[in-house]
Amino acid sequence: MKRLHLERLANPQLLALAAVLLINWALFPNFFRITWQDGRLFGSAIDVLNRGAPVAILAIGMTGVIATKGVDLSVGAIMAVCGAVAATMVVAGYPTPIAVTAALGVGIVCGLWNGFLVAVLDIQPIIATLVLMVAGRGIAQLITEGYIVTFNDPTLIFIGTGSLLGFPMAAVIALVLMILVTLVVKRTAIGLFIQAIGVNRSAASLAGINSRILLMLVYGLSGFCAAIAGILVAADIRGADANNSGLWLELDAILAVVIGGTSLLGGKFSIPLAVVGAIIIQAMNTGILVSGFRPEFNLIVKAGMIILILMLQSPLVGTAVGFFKRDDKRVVSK
Amino acid sequence: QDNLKGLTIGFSQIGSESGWRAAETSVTKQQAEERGIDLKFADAQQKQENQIKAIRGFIAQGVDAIIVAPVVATGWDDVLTEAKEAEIPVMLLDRGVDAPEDLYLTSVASDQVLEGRTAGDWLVKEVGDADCKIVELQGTVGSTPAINRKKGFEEAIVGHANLTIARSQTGDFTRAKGKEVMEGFIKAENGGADICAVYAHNDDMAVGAIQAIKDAGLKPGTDIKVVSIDGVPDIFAAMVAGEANATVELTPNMAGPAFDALSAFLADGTQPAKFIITESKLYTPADNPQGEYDTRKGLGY
Amino acid sequence: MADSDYVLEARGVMKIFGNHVALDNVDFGLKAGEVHALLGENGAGKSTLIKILTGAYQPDGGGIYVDGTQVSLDNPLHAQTFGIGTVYQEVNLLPNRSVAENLFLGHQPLRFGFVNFRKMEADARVILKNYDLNIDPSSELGTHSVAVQQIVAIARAVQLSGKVLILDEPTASLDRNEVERLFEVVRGLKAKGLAIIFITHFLDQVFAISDRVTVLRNGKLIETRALDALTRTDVVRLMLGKDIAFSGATDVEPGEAPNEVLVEFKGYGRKRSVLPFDLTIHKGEVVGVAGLLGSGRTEVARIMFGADPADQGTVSVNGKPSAIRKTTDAIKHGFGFCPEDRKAEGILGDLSVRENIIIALQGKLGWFKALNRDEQMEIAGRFGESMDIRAASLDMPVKLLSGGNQQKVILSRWLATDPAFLILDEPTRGIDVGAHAEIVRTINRLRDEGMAMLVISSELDEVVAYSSRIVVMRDREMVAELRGKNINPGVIVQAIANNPDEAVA
Amino acid sequence: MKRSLRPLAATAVIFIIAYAASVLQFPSMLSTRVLGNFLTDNAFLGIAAVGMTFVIISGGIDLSVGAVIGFTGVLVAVLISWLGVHPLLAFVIVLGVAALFGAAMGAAIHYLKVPSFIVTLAGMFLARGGASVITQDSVPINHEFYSAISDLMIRLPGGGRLSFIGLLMVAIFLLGALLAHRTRFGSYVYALGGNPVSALLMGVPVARTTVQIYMLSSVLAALSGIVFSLYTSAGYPLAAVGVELDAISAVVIGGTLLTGGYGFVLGTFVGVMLLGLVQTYIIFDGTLSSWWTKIVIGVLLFLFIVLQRIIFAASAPGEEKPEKA
Ligand SMILES: Nc1ncnc2c1ncn2[C@@H]1O[C@H](COP(=O)(O)OP(=O)(O)OP(=O)(O)O)[C@@H](O)[C@H]1O
Ligand SMILES: Nc1ncnc2c1ncn2[C@@H]1O[C@H](COP(=O)(O)OP(=O)(O)OP(=O)(O)O)[C@@H](O)[C@H]1O
Ligand SMILES: [Mg+2]
Ligand SMILES: [Mg+2]
Repeated sequence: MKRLHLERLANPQLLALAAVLLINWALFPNFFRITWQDGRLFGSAIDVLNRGAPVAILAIGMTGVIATKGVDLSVGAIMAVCGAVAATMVVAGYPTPIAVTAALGVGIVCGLWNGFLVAVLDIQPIIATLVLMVAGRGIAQLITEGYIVTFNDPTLIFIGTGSLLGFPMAAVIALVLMILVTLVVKRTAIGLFIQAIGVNRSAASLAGINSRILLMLVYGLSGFCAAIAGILVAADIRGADANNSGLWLELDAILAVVIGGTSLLGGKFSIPLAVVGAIIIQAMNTGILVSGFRPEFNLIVKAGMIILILMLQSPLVGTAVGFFKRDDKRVVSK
Repeated sequence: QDNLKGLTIGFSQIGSESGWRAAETSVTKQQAEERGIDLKFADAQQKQENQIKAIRGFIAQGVDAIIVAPVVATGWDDVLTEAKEAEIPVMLLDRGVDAPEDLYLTSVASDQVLEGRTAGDWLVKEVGDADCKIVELQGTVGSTPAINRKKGFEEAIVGHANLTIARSQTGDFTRAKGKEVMEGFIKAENGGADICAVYAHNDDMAVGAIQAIKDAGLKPGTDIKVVSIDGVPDIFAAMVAGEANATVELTPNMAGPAFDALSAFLADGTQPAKFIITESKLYTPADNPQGEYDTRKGLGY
Repeated sequence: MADSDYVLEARGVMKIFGNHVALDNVDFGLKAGEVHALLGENGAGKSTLIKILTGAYQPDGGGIYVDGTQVSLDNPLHAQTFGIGTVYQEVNLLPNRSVAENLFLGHQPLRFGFVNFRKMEADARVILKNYDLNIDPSSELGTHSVAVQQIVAIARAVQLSGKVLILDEPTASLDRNEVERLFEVVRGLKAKGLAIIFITHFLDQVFAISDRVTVLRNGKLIETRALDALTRTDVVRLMLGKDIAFSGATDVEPGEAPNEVLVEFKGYGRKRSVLPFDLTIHKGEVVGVAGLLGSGRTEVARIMFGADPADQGTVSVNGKPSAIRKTTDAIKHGFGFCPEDRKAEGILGDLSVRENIIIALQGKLGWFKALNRDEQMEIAGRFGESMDIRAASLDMPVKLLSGGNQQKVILSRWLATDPAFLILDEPTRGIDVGAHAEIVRTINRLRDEGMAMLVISSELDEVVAYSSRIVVMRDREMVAELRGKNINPGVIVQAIANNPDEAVA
Repeated sequence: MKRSLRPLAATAVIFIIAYAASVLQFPSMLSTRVLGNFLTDNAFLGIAAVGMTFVIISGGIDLSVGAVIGFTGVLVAVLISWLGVHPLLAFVIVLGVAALFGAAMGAAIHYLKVPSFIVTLAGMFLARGGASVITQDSVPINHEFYSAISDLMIRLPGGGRLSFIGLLMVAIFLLGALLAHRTRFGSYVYALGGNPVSALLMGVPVARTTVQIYMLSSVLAALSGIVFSLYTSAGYPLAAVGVELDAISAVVIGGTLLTGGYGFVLGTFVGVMLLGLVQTYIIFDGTLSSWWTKIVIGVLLFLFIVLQRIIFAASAPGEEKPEKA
């Protein structure tokens, strides 16, 4: 039992996270200082969780999509649409639950639309979701008519900035979602089927897996996750900013999934590790913020980090630390 | 001004990246409508190449005049020459260009450096001799307003050793990033206790920063002063609540003066001033923020 | 030490995958002007040895010698420069490119630095003529059947082989005529002094053409011998390390009354694919399907299984009219289907052996009745045992298994669903004698247990061995149904060849 | 017609129909001016898209294109305006830098086995970041060589102009088509996209080819950056943001499969022209708000893809085609 634990800790994602956190700590010694303030935890490390939550949530949905050998470029735009829906509805006086439900519904519909293009019309995922990536932001602006729609609805604001047991709501929601989706995927056969589709869709279909419905479902989940992220982001700033909400976050989400070890070629995937990937990215961003680098260097620092993390994960380096690898010495049947 | 009635004018707008930009678009459309102009609107989605395409398209269509809100200052010589050859007058909005002056009729713009300086001057006066650690929320890295507003502000505080910019990061002109960056600053500066003022290159980032300050248990406007630029409705709302201290107005009505200049030019060939500078007015809570809020609310911000 | 009259030689070669020793200190020498058969059960290490001899894998120990000097082959291109041409086991060509380009990739004739397409296609036409293949060299390779692709792969390797030609199961998807053609070409090359390695599971073919034979078992070299001193039984014993009783034709009691009807197809067909056919399948019978390559056998299987839905005709299962529009419909009725192209449509390469075995059963159980890991292990272990699947672990990716073992995995996948009606398209392709006999035994056993089967095979002896009835296809049409005494290779060939003008290739 | 050529024909037919429909609504769209503008205004996109076509045919993707355009523009401008380097020498330098950059990305993709999506994403951050570290301002280029090139054009009757950069793009497309369809390198690119394992076993020099592909893409992106600097007489770190997505759309609309192995360089040309047509149409219409512009572009993108699908549903690559020997 203990040994398994050690092996877990040695996986490249957690190593990378530890490395990034250490660097942050070196650059900014107060990084881990956490205080209790106004009934919640307060500190840079908590910010990482809070700010990383939207990308983590996107990454949860994105993992499924990527496992089926797809990609969803539209999540950022869907965030904008759903944030806009929720905000305009509460401003128009609808009760918060209805507004939130409607926004989630819109997210699912957007996702299913992508799924339809991919699964039924057989359009390549990148281009199928590019359609909504381009048009979605326009739709969001259409809803807000170009304004930043601000609101003062306490429930919605609580979703964005409140806290539970001292932890930021956004982080709690991301965690709950991660556990739920992971459980559903692990406890049912859905995870296996998703992998099968990603590895070889025609073989999976011949083996009796209804790949169309499953693909629709996977894209629908991605849309749903994007909707949650969109609502969170809007609730956080108490306004739906159709122009900027979720801008380029699809790239961060994809990056998180890949850092989490899921191959863009489909197949095996891990949702918790994708969430770790999102946290790594956010730890990097927060590190840049608190360390006082000049902003011109942001992108270069980020690129350097990505290269470092990927080197850590690459099979080339992997063989060097192959000692830690788990699956080699398992059951030998004969 | 009746001579503009029925004219077709092409308007190449940068995009709709901020509330201010949206307001400029809607004010321009409004102004055109008042004058009976048929306005052809082209949104460039933040890309200069799209703006050049749009201007070329307007020329091919044979419009009567063109207005452009250039995304950057450089790179307009060729396309403006083309417009000149086609004898279509061009007017520039909210930013000048690095091109020979005979290539355009007039340029209606604010002085972005002055905006920054106005904000800085206000802060210098406000803090007096007290020490003041400032944090700065920059606009998008590399964008002209970010560069100029930073420059103007630094000009204003230079020589006042008690004012220092402790931290400066980009907030991409957005609320969400403004909030996130401010959160980071607060953690980095002793829970915010060391920060005396925040200077944001636009109001949206300031609004985000105000929320971050409140979340950290501090009082924006009192514990940390908030000064920013643009004059959008929400910053006046914040002033009403005592959470923002000053903003420098950037008027969204750039098209009005441009149309006036065009009208005069078409009527009797009057050459308008090459550079029409709009006012950069400072607003503080003393300037009836509620009233300002109400007048601006409907402008499309 | 071996003398250097070997053109290509492996000395003490080791290859280890993870903790599985695929090749253990293997010596292998190839002489000019000989055909050297490399034999062994599925997973014995034949393909691995080939990949090492051609630079596709690097050995973990030992060395490769060309004409007596040690070389290190970095990649297949490097091996090509020594005049080594290879046909790897699974067709490794580019389905997206033209036939001509596949023949010449890397060696296209150039003019002024640009590829000379006219010359390339003309040359291709000439080469393909040698194999009686009359196809358009500019057509996309992927539009052709596996057999055609196999011939193109052979032609390519022959073109590249100045010194050594390596053929890893080249005949698995060829029919008799094509095999004969290939042998002619091989004999010609041998006469020219080329050294040829030939891997196959067909012992007849081994005896027809080989001079010497090397046998591998479990990654170890068993023996290299001249073939004329050996009998078939000797070879089998060497391979398996024990004797097996190769079950010949099982007697099918002719007069026996058929069991109840299980599936009945009436006027079933699909435009541009298969002409309408009638076929009734009873419980506990095996219907063999014979026919030339491209006669439409695979299409029949796919239509029956709903992989390509029929657009005419009706089907009833257990007497009830049914609709089979998608594969899941078929599976609901208890159908199973092992496709012909195992790499593209059969295995889920990156998934484990275990997952590959339970996937169809899980598909049948649905999303929410998930088998847990222990149940999966139990099922996979059971079939791993009964089908004798050689895998280092049930958790290893199935793509790392040898071809024959992959086939067993797919068969297990369907047996796990306990099907009523199993469609097998070339189930014994690329399978060693032992496993071959085992699969034939399995088919017989399943039939006796009451399962209905439709088996497509190009091996007439084999079809005869297990079929209760044989339908013959020609030119996308079912042309004959043979029963009782008529179930023998001679009659089948006659039925196939009834109209010789239409015979393909 | 050859099966593989059909998507190309489809795209061309769609373009002609769409163009005809636009002309019916706005007759002035038929002018030589508009046609000349198609070439000039899309020159940089077209050149970058040629490189992208190779990458996508090989089964990869290059997200760094837009950033490389921005970076090279800045580098060229800085070399010329600040350091007084002659433009031609500056071009040689930036093309060299880009070649190294592309080679590094290709090597990372091949040897580290990291997906191209991620490597080029890091490349994008690096190039964009590099540009803004060099300078944050837009650096104007005032050099007689530059004005000479902008004056280099063929004037057509009706006010149209065939500019140097427009013609350069056409030339690059023709060269790209030759490279893709008529050389061994081209066949290796298709081989990698078709099946990398087979390609390796057939003796394709996979490592070298991968490196060359990304080198080609970066060099063409750099050339595109040079063209962009000619187009705007300046270098700007934020130039050409998101051009990679336009390039990918153009490539895919032009009938190239993102899964690799199938595609045409000239199809990409039609794809670029189609995108240009959409933009021109929107400008001529002139009534769309910012958000409707986005929606309309999205909808048109969707329509093109679906149209292509519908026309070619019956002949998608890989589908079996009855054929008798
Ligand atoms: N890349 C690999 N990684 C791990 N194991 C491998 C790999 N390639 C082959 N093996 C294992 O090595 C052993 C030898 O495989 P090989 O393909 O050489 O067998 P073979 O004799 O060609 O069998 P067949 O007749 O079925 O083709 C098998 O057990 C196989 O599972
Ligand atoms: N020698 C050949 N030349 C050209 N085309 C061929 C040849 N053999 C088969 N084909 C084509 O390949 C396709 C494959 O047919 P199909 O798979 O149904 O045949 P089959 O009877 O199952 O043969 P196989 O034994 O290869 O499985 C058919 O469309 C056929 O026209
Ligand atoms: Mg083998
Ligand atoms: Mg077949």
